[in-house]
Amino acid sequence: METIQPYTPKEIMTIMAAREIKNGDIVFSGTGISMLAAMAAKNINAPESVIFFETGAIDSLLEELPFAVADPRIMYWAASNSRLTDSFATMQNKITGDKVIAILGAAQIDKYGNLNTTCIGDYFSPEIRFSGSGGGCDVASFVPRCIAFMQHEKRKFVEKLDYLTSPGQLEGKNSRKKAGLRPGGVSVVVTNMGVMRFDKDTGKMYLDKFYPGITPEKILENTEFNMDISTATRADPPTQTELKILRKDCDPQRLILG
Amino acid sequence: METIQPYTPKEIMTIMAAREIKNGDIVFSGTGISMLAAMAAKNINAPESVIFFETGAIDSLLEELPFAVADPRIMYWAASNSRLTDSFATMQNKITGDKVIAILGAAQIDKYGNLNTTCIGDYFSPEIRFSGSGGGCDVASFVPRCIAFMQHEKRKFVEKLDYLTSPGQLEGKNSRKKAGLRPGGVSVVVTNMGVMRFDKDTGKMYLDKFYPGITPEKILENTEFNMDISTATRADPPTQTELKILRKDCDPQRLILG
Amino acid sequence: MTNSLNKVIPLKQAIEQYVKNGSHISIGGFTINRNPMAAVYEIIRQKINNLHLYAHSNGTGLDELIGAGCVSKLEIAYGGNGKAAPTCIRFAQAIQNNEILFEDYSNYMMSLRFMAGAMGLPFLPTLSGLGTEILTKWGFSRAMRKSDPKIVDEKLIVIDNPFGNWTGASKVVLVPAINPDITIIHVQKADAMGTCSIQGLSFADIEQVKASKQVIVTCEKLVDKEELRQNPDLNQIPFIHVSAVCHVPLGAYPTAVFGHYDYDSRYLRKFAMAAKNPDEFKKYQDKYIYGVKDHKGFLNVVGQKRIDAIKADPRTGYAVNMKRD
Amino acid sequence: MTNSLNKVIPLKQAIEQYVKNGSHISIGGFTINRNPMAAVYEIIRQKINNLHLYAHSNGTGLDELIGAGCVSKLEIAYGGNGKAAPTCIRFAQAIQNNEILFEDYSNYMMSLRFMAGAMGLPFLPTLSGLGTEILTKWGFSRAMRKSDPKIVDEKLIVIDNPFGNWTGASKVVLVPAINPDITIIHVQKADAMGTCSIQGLSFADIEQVKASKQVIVTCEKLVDKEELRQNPDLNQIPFIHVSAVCHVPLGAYPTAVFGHYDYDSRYLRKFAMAAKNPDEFKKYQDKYIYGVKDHKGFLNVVGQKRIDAIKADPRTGYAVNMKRD
Repeated sequence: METIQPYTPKEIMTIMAAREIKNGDIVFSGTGISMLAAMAAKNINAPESVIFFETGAIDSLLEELPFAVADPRIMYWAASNSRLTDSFATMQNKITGDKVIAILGAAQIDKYGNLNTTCIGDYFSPEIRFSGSGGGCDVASFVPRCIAFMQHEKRKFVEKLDYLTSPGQLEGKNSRKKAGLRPGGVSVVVTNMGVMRFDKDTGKMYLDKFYPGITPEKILENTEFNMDISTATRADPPTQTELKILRKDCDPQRLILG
Repeated sequence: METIQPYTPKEIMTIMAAREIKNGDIVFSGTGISMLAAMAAKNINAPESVIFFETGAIDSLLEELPFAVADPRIMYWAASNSRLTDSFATMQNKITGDKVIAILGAAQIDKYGNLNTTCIGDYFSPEIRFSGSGGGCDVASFVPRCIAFMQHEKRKFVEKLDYLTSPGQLEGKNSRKKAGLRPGGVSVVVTNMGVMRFDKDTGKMYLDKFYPGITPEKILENTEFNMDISTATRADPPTQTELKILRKDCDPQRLILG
Repeated sequence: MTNSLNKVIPLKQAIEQYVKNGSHISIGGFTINRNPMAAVYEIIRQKINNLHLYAHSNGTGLDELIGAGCVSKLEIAYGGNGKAAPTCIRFAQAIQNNEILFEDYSNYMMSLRFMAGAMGLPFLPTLSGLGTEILTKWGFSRAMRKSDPKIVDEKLIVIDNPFGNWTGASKVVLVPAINPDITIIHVQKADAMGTCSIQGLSFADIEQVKASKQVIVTCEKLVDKEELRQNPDLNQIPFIHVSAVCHVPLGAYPTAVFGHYDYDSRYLRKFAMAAKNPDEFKKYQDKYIYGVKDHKGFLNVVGQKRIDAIKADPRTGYAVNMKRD
Repeated sequence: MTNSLNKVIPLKQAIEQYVKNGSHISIGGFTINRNPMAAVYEIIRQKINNLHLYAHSNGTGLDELIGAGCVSKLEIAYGGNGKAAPTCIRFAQAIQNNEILFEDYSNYMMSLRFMAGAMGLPFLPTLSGLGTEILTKWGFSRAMRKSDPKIVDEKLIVIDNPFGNWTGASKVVLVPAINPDITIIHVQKADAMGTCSIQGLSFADIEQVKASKQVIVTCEKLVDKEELRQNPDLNQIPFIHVSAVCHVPLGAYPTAVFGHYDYDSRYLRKFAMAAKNPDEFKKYQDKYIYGVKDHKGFLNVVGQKRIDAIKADPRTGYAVNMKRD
């Protein structure tokens, strides 16, 4: 029997991601929970962080939650409205790119933090076709820190991706560097069960934090590949302050929190 | 004894250049006499031609003559104010670039229409240093037709340039193509004595027109290299209509005509 | 692509004139924003087929064109359509059912490919995609590429940085230019010569236009030249790039036009629901596309109520407190 | 390069903090327009030397910096200053007298080099310059390049088009990126965070800013954030690129600022006349630069009469019927 949690899985995921965002970071955000994490960080722990969209808007005033990165809601009161070529250049350029932290989703992730957002099954004749890279491959190529949001399921934490859309540590060790990529890619994975990071030397995913009520073993059961859980500790649950700000200031209508 | 001419050398040069501009052309223009030629064409023979500056202004309303391609006078009432990277891309792009006719000046020209706007003497330790390429090299690389405005003097029409800044036909024949350049470069030279063009096969300059009162021989005397004058004919002098429009509508204060 | 003073023609005529079976085409906008939908529906009505479509993230327009069977080849970064369809449904089905040839890129790669085309270059470099299957999985075979002069011989090329380690890059990916036969965009304002002013994000519209051999602009407002000349800084597209101008109010509906109207989330959901089922989708198309004469007829079927519901607030540029479901 | 809410500091302090002996620097504007002259004069007053200057066509600012002996290395496309000096006089003399190391490019090449820097790329391609001496005459020797990690190993590289004959290009020139230590621009409007709005042509300012490790913005008007946020489409530079903001009215004088004031052709001619003669030039500098404390002091010496004479007409953005000689 688990204790009744004063927060939902979506809420703890949002707070865990928000804590990764530092003051002054430029937060590359999609929609849904990633947007909420960016807003939570700005309201809680990183007031001088800046929300940034691949479509070219920087520091928009989000009076309403956007439902897409091309939602007209992101064009209002921005510092600048530009275009795709400018926004990706901002990340490809190390001067600004090194300050970017991205929040990404995926259908599959492997032990090196590579992501698949393209298809399940054969690329040319897939069982399920997804939307494709969008800006995911670009961001994962360019910026030093990416948060991946995932549901923790065996079919999503896989030994081998059906398609490698966005680069993490590729085949581990120095393979990312050998391919010609900068240090970067997914640096932290936030799921409904815990928080995973990557070993600096091997590039392999390890369990850093498990949520209250979740055991490292349960996380392993939901992961197809083997993962080091030896250094994992229990996550500090969301504080009352964090939850209050998240609920009252970031998504009062629970459009995303549900 | 020469007959009294009803026009000045500057006026005939301007009209000769204006006649090269076709309706619908995009006229890449500098300042001074090149600007005046563009304005004359627009007012006389090419009403739908468009004046265009390397600094990024297109179809500006020139209520006053600009003294530089960054003069604020070109920013007024333009179709678009953009930037250097956009303006050169407009010429590098064949779709628009093929409609561009450029007007250039130079310190030296050779028999293949290559231009020097960099220096007299050794490049590293010159007797005279000029401004340098600016956009000249770019335009001469990209667009199919360029008008060169020159004073016809032996030290300007030289056997060998002190520095090759902007490409014409390079060493003639197919050398421009071999270097990787598109067809283009200086296609016509307008001087105070006549109009020169380039042989399609050899790439060599020949005399096309000599002005009333000027002989082909006099032009040769003022040209260091040998030039075919065998097909030259006398230029049709500026008409009364052309002169009237030039004087009344294009430079009523004679800022450039002097 | 002319400098004539008046390029205004009816949309039907513009599509007939510039979009042909087999044309290489791109459309403006991004997912649920500023897609040239009136033009898309007209292409579908004219039953133009075998299109080669270049897309970064053109959502609604892309899925309608694919759903209507107009597209046979697709180069794409992202096929999603906001909340209604995180993956475009007809797009996914066309791939799952092997109905189209397709090739995947990233959004930056596709944007750069248009930019290379706009700059008159054969390629541009990027640091994106090294080590991924975007580089290694080609949707168009080498043989097909060789046989079709309109398709570049190689998908992407990786080279060592020719300037040594300059800027810290050891390798770069070269992405080949795209020069579509025709690009269609929808803008807030254009004049009769074709100068355009886009309000809000321009996505990759500017690059797509400049890369394209012919360009159709549909506009919310057809304005006097004088109105645009008063602020040249806001005119991202000068007339020299434009072939035809069509005045089509609500021409991006059901996608959004900043400052004018929001996306119609209800319509998009209806489209997504219908897209899941072939019979429903046929009914949807018969009612909204084939059953009407033009965009006005389409908007009549949609009804004034929906148009009113999405009207933009002048302060924010979108429909404040609109019910979005 | 921070996201702090207030980056406003005095110009003197900004120059002290960001411009060092030996800095690699670029300045905004073009010939006689929007050069950051207040900053240029402050650099001269602070006797900063050994600068490595990257210029496309920065006329007035360039010639003052060279004339004052601040520059030891120069990469440049064009050294001209409008009617007053078709070739910048101190620039020409410095080269003729072997006083500086210099290397020639074209305007597009220099703009692309900043653009490559802004895009985070090691290089960009162009079709410009094939067959010219811009490619073959290097101002910086191979040995010097090798020994200085801040200078790229090769000036320009020509490669065969790796995509065969795609777009009709057989060869391309690769131009290496520039990432200056510091770029200084002057704009019409900025807010305290550093978001900037440039009115009229932006020349290569945006690329220069984004390519640069540190950026100083001087502005005609320091405005509230709210004023800029009302029209994000007019803000070409978001604050994330900016290190310091200095409020310096008339900060581009004697060059023009569209919508505010024209160039002062009389001052420019006086400067050109003085530049021809070392004694006259020393007198000029003593009076206008070294003899004053700051830009306000400089403007006092210039006198209100000249300031009034160049005031822009609100309709056209320049001084209508101004006597230009």
